[in-house]
Amino acid sequence: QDGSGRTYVYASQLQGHPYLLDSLLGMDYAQKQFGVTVERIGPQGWDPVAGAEAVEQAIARKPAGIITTLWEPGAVPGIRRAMEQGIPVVVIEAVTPDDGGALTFIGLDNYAAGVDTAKELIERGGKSGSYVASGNWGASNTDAKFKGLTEYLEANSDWKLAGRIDDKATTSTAIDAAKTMFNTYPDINAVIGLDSSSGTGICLAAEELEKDIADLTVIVHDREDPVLECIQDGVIDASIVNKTALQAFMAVQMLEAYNDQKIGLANVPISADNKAAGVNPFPAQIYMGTEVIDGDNVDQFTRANLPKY
Amino acid sequence: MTQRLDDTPARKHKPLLAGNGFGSNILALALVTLAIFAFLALTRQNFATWQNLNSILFGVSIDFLAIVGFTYVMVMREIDLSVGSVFAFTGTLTGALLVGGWGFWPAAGVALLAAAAIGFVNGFLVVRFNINSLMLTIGSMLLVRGLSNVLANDLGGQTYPRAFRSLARTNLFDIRITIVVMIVLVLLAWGFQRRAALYRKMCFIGENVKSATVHGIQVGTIKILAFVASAMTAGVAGIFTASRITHADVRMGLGLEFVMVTAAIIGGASLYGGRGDLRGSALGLLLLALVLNGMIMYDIEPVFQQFVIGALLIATVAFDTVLNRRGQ
Amino acid sequence: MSVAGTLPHAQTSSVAAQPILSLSRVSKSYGAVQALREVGFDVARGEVHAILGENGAGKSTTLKIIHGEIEPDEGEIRLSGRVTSASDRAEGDIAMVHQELAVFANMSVAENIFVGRMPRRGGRIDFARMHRRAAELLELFGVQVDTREILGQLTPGQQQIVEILRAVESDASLLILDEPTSGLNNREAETLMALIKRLRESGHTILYVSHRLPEVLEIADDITVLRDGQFVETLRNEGLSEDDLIRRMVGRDLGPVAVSDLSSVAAAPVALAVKGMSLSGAFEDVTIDVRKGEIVGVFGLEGSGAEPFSQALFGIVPPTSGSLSLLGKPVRDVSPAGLMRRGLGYLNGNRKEAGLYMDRTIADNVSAPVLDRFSRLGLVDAGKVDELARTDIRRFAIRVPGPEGRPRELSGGNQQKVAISACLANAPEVIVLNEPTRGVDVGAKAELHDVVRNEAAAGKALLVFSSDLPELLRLVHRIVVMRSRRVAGEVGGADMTEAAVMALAAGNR
Amino acid sequence: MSSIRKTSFLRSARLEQETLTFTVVILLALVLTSISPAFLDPNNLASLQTAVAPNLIVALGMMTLFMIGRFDLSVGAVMGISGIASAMALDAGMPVPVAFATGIMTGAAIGAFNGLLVAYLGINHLIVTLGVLYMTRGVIEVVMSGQQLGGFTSFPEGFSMLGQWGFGGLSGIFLFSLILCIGFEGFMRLTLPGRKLLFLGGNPVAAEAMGIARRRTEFWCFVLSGGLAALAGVLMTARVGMANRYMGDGLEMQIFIACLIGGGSIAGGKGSYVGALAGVLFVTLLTNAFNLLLVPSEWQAVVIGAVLVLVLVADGIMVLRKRGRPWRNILGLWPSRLAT
Ligand SMILES: Nc1ncnc2c1ncn2[C@@H]1O[C@H](COP(=O)(O)OP(=O)(O)OP(=O)(O)O)[C@@H](O)[C@H]1O
Ligand SMILES: Nc1ncnc2c1ncn2[C@@H]1O[C@H](COP(=O)(O)OP(=O)(O)OP(=O)(O)O)[C@@H](O)[C@H]1O
Ligand SMILES: [Mg+2]
Ligand SMILES: [Mg+2]
Repeated sequence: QDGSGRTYVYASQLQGHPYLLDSLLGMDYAQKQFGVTVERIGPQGWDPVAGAEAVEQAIARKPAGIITTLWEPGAVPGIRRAMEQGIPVVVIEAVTPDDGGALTFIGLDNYAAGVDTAKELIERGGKSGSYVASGNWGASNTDAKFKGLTEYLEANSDWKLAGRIDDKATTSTAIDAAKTMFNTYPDINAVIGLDSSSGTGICLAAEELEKDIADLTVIVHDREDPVLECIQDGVIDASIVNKTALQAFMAVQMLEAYNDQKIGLANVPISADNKAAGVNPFPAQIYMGTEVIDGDNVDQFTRANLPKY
Repeated sequence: MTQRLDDTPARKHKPLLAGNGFGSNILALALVTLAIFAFLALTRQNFATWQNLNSILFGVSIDFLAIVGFTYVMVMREIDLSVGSVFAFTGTLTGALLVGGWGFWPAAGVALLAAAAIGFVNGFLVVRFNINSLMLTIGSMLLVRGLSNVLANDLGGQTYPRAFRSLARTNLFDIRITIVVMIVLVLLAWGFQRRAALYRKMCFIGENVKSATVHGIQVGTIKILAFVASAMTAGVAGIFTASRITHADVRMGLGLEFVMVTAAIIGGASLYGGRGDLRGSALGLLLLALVLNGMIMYDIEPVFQQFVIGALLIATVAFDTVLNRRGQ
Repeated sequence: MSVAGTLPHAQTSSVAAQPILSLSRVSKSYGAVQALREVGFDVARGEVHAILGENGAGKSTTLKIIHGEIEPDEGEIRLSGRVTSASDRAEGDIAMVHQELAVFANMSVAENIFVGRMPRRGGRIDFARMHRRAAELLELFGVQVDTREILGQLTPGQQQIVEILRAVESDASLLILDEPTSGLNNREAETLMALIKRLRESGHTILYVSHRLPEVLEIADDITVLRDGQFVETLRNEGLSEDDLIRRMVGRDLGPVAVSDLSSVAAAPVALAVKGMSLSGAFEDVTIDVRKGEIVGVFGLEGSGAEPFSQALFGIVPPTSGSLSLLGKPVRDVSPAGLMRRGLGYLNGNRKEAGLYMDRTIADNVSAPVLDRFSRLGLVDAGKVDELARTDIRRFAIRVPGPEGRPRELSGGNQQKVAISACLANAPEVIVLNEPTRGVDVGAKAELHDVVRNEAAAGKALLVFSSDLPELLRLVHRIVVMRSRRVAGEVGGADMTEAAVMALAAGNR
Repeated sequence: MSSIRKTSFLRSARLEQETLTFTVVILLALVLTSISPAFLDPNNLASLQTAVAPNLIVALGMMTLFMIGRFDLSVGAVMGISGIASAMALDAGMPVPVAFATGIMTGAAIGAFNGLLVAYLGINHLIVTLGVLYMTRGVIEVVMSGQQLGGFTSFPEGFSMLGQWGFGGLSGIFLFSLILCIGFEGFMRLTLPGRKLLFLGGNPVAAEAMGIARRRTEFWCFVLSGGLAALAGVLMTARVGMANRYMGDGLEMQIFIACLIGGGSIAGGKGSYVGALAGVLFVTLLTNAFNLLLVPSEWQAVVIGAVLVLVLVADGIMVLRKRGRPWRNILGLWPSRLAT
């Protein structure tokens, strides 16, 4: 607990989104471990403008560092401004091509996550069959995951895409879409859910249809509570999850390492003087890789069993 | 003259579904919906299955619950844009109370009372200070959405008790109860709009509120009741949806108000009041559901959906306006 | 007032002898109704020419035709000898003040006077000049308001003045004023007279319509009388009396016609008792009793408080104090619904604004007030509704195909009959009628008068508000006159004359 | 002449509500200054400017429509698609001015479509602009579905400058939006065409009788609204340096609310551009307060909603009073009861 007492700001939109709850959990853990404070500002829901404002106004608080997200580029000017003023910025979870010169991106390689999904599908559902993909189409992460998934399946299997359904990242929409999907493609062999609401939608749709999809291979993403329940019930075979808590923890850790002269990440001898040489001592990206939740380990992931800080 | 009067038929050429000049003529809409249905049924073998139709109806039946009060508010030349928020708030509140260990009925009861209170405030302010309801309910929409997000945040993604989920799945003669309710309500609405004094009063209010006043119709009371009804029906729908999605979702009911407007307008309601028909609103929702279902069945790029809905809305109203100049 | 020279000068033409305006054989019919039949008369340049006639005689129609707003069916209109089309005149050098207010409550007084013609310097409006000019014009009337005030804040009378000034400012050589004084109090009316005289001196020609005979006799050079849409004659205003004019307007001598004498009702119980009723800012301390079988008229010029009183009486804007009792029972809840349940009936003054549903069937219209009575368990008995509609159509001789007809397709007079049917549908014991024959032609008018008398004969108590004094004189037993928000007095029986009423209403003339 | 009661400037200029909002804004600013050192920090001020600028530009168009009794729900979507349009033009290698014009034209064209349907076909403006909102969003999705995350990126320097220039602590687009606002205010108050907007909104029938062309005016107001939304969209695209599908998402409601709080009314005949400024400032400062004071942002919507309701109730009461309704009739428990 004898930490630096530095203050960091987590400025981002979607502060209230369940998907990011373990991000927050990771931050709480980091606060405890490093004895730092992480202030959280930004809108509850999806609001790019307010998200961008949050980053820019975070700078005014003169924090030791800023952690943010880039689902869309609104915050890029803010990040650029912060870096210009020597406030280190770390992007987590999602990043745009131009990251405004942030020190690093810590999070998921969505393309790779898609590939992992494909591997999981092949391992659990065999090398061939037809499948449907549910996602929040148009959203970058869905698109990238889908790319990884399809390209890997193309190259390594005979899985055929029967169709796509749009869940608009809204549970009730996801349920209705998934029901239509089950009705439209009665004889598919697998369902893939790429968005955090997809899994809930697919599972609840099956429940509502009183359709036994145990023989279907259902691979989804993320760990909304309903999804975990569905894994416990054996409706969903597996969920591919990002190590969200870790990305948040590492964001704080990296910033501490950068600020704390005793650790001295800033001065790793890449050059005589990194600052002068304009060397960024951080790795460009830090990918979390994915974990697989299935019936065997699901209990370790349920919120109830997670520690609080 | 007397002679001529007596042999004029009581009602000349009354359209089949039109009721007696009240409600609106939903025949055209019914035919369009039927046509789309037939088209899908003929071209997609998986469309006309019991499973699929049941799913479509179930989805529609829940939104339908929310549009009941909304439609009759529109009949009176008012509008309630807070339905989406009230829908989310009531559902989330019920869930939160259940998570807090309450029994279902107390929880749902309290949530519905809260909804009724919101509706009452909307109606009361509109009537007493004659505030434009479009502007006012944008305010309450924001306010209530905020409250509902506060709740959702507290819950932090927790799932509601399993028992609660069975609510939406309750069956009556092995049909989802909401579907049964919808059918019953549509039949009731039919009678209500044909015969009920209350509905006629609503139409008169919508047609010319000053005339209604000098004819001794209790404009204020009826309007307030309608707003309360609008909030409560939205609330009921919200509770069913909450039971369906099993956990607090911040995006619940987002933009629902505009889906409602679209459906109601397609269903024959008018922003200029005096018209509006629950049967039509139901058909409107069904039409939208069929279109979406069809687009999935045809595996059409999902992102086209919004475009189609928008075009549908404008086309309908343009058609209606140009036909019987109900413009300014 | 030191405003000589502030008035614009019309360019006087060389041929002063030639009439500036001459109508010949002008006819106009609105569907069933012949509003004007072969009307023809001349208006001499630089004079004040009054047009007199009963309501519905065709005055406004004539003026609108001259102003070029509506095409006549036949006939020609010459300006300074030149035959003109409606569009010529609309473009031309004619300004008109309409009977109905057409003002912008959200704009300043000055802007209302200048609307489209604000003085400009460069691209911008020259506000200094506009307000200076507006102030001068208001000063003519001694209207004590800032020209920057929002018009909505002014009294109806002041608003009317602003509209008059709009026409004056337009500096047209032919000025048309359709009942400009209806909204004015005495002083304002006098000022208008003075202004009109000065306009005449400065070479303008004024066409003037008013129901106030004294002021017509005061300012008019020539007086044209219309009756039932026909030209009666044009008189030189020399040694004429009001009676001369009335006789020509009405075409017959008026006594209180067919009115049962007061003695019969004197004994009858009081059906409507209003005591010391006030609505702050609108009217004060009004006390009126109406007995069963009695027809009481309420007359007041615009701004007298008569109109708000009639509305307060029915709870449209509930009164702030006073007491009200119907059929001997005191009433506390002064709301339209509550009062109707206790047997009060109300006819609104403007049927288009309130009283009709233009796009609903006659059956719907007449049944609207009695839906509850016609329903069991909240369900309407369509048979009864249809029956009511048919009986009303017969009873009031409404010219309409059947119960399915809609007011929008009806003539004004028939619309009025529908509105009255709705008002009487509930068989009220006490009936408040506002302008019962507004915009109704002579034939329909007589029918409606009979309806009123029959109700009275049937022992109902009626309170009739009308701006149409001749009508009141013919219709009612006695007239309560309101002036400046209070009851100014009451006339009845023999001394119920236009002059007596006007004296009370306009304040000693 | 005897003395005439002077009308207060605020009343004759119809700036009562605007003044109130401005006062609240200033109070809010003072409070923030005193309790949060970060408020006056250049970064915060910069952020406020860039937050206000686009919303103000869009609000100018919305307020113009409010004045004539109309509104436009499609502004957010128009903002988005215009940014994308200019980005695509750049992508296709067109010079900056052409790309800029392309964006504006796109918006103006959509505005013209709205205007056509509302003014000339007489279709209700809520329906039209709502439908156009859906359709435009749909088009955006279709156009962008091929695109990488963040949509179009890497614009020529000249284009980015459009959104990024400025001097001292002042952001260029903020200054620009202010000047625009003042320009519009001047137009509305000082020129005849400007006043005609208010005549039209105040009494359409009489206005038409006085020879004011209702339909044409309405049409051009919608074109203006579309064009301004487009302008904001292009500038924001230039500032962020990327055109993406989320720009202007849900903006219409924020603008709508800002205009209402700033003294506009969808009834027409009322409102001013400084009012739009006041409204936008209020909403922006409120967001800022939540960020600076670390108040959980879910309460923000509650506050704004409550403020809006209060504003409307206050306005409603004022109107009733002006119509001469006695207090007990407005606020009384039983307005229709006769006191005995
Ligand atoms: N727009 C109209 N449509 C149908 N009939 C009309 C219309 N305007 C006037 N009339 C009819 O034409 C006749 C003359 O109307 P007009 O308004 O000229 O009378 P007026 O002399 O002005 O009456 P008042 O003294 O009440 O103003 C009336 O019978 C009226 O009902
Ligand atoms: N909008 C309309 N659609 C169809 N018919 C109409 C319409 N307006 C008037 N009419 C017909 O023309 C006839 C005359 O109507 P109009 O209103 O012009 O006369 P009016 O002067 O108002 O009659 P009144 O003297 O009774 O007020 C009516 O009997 C009606 O049948
Ligand atoms: Mg007239
Ligand atoms: Mg008429």
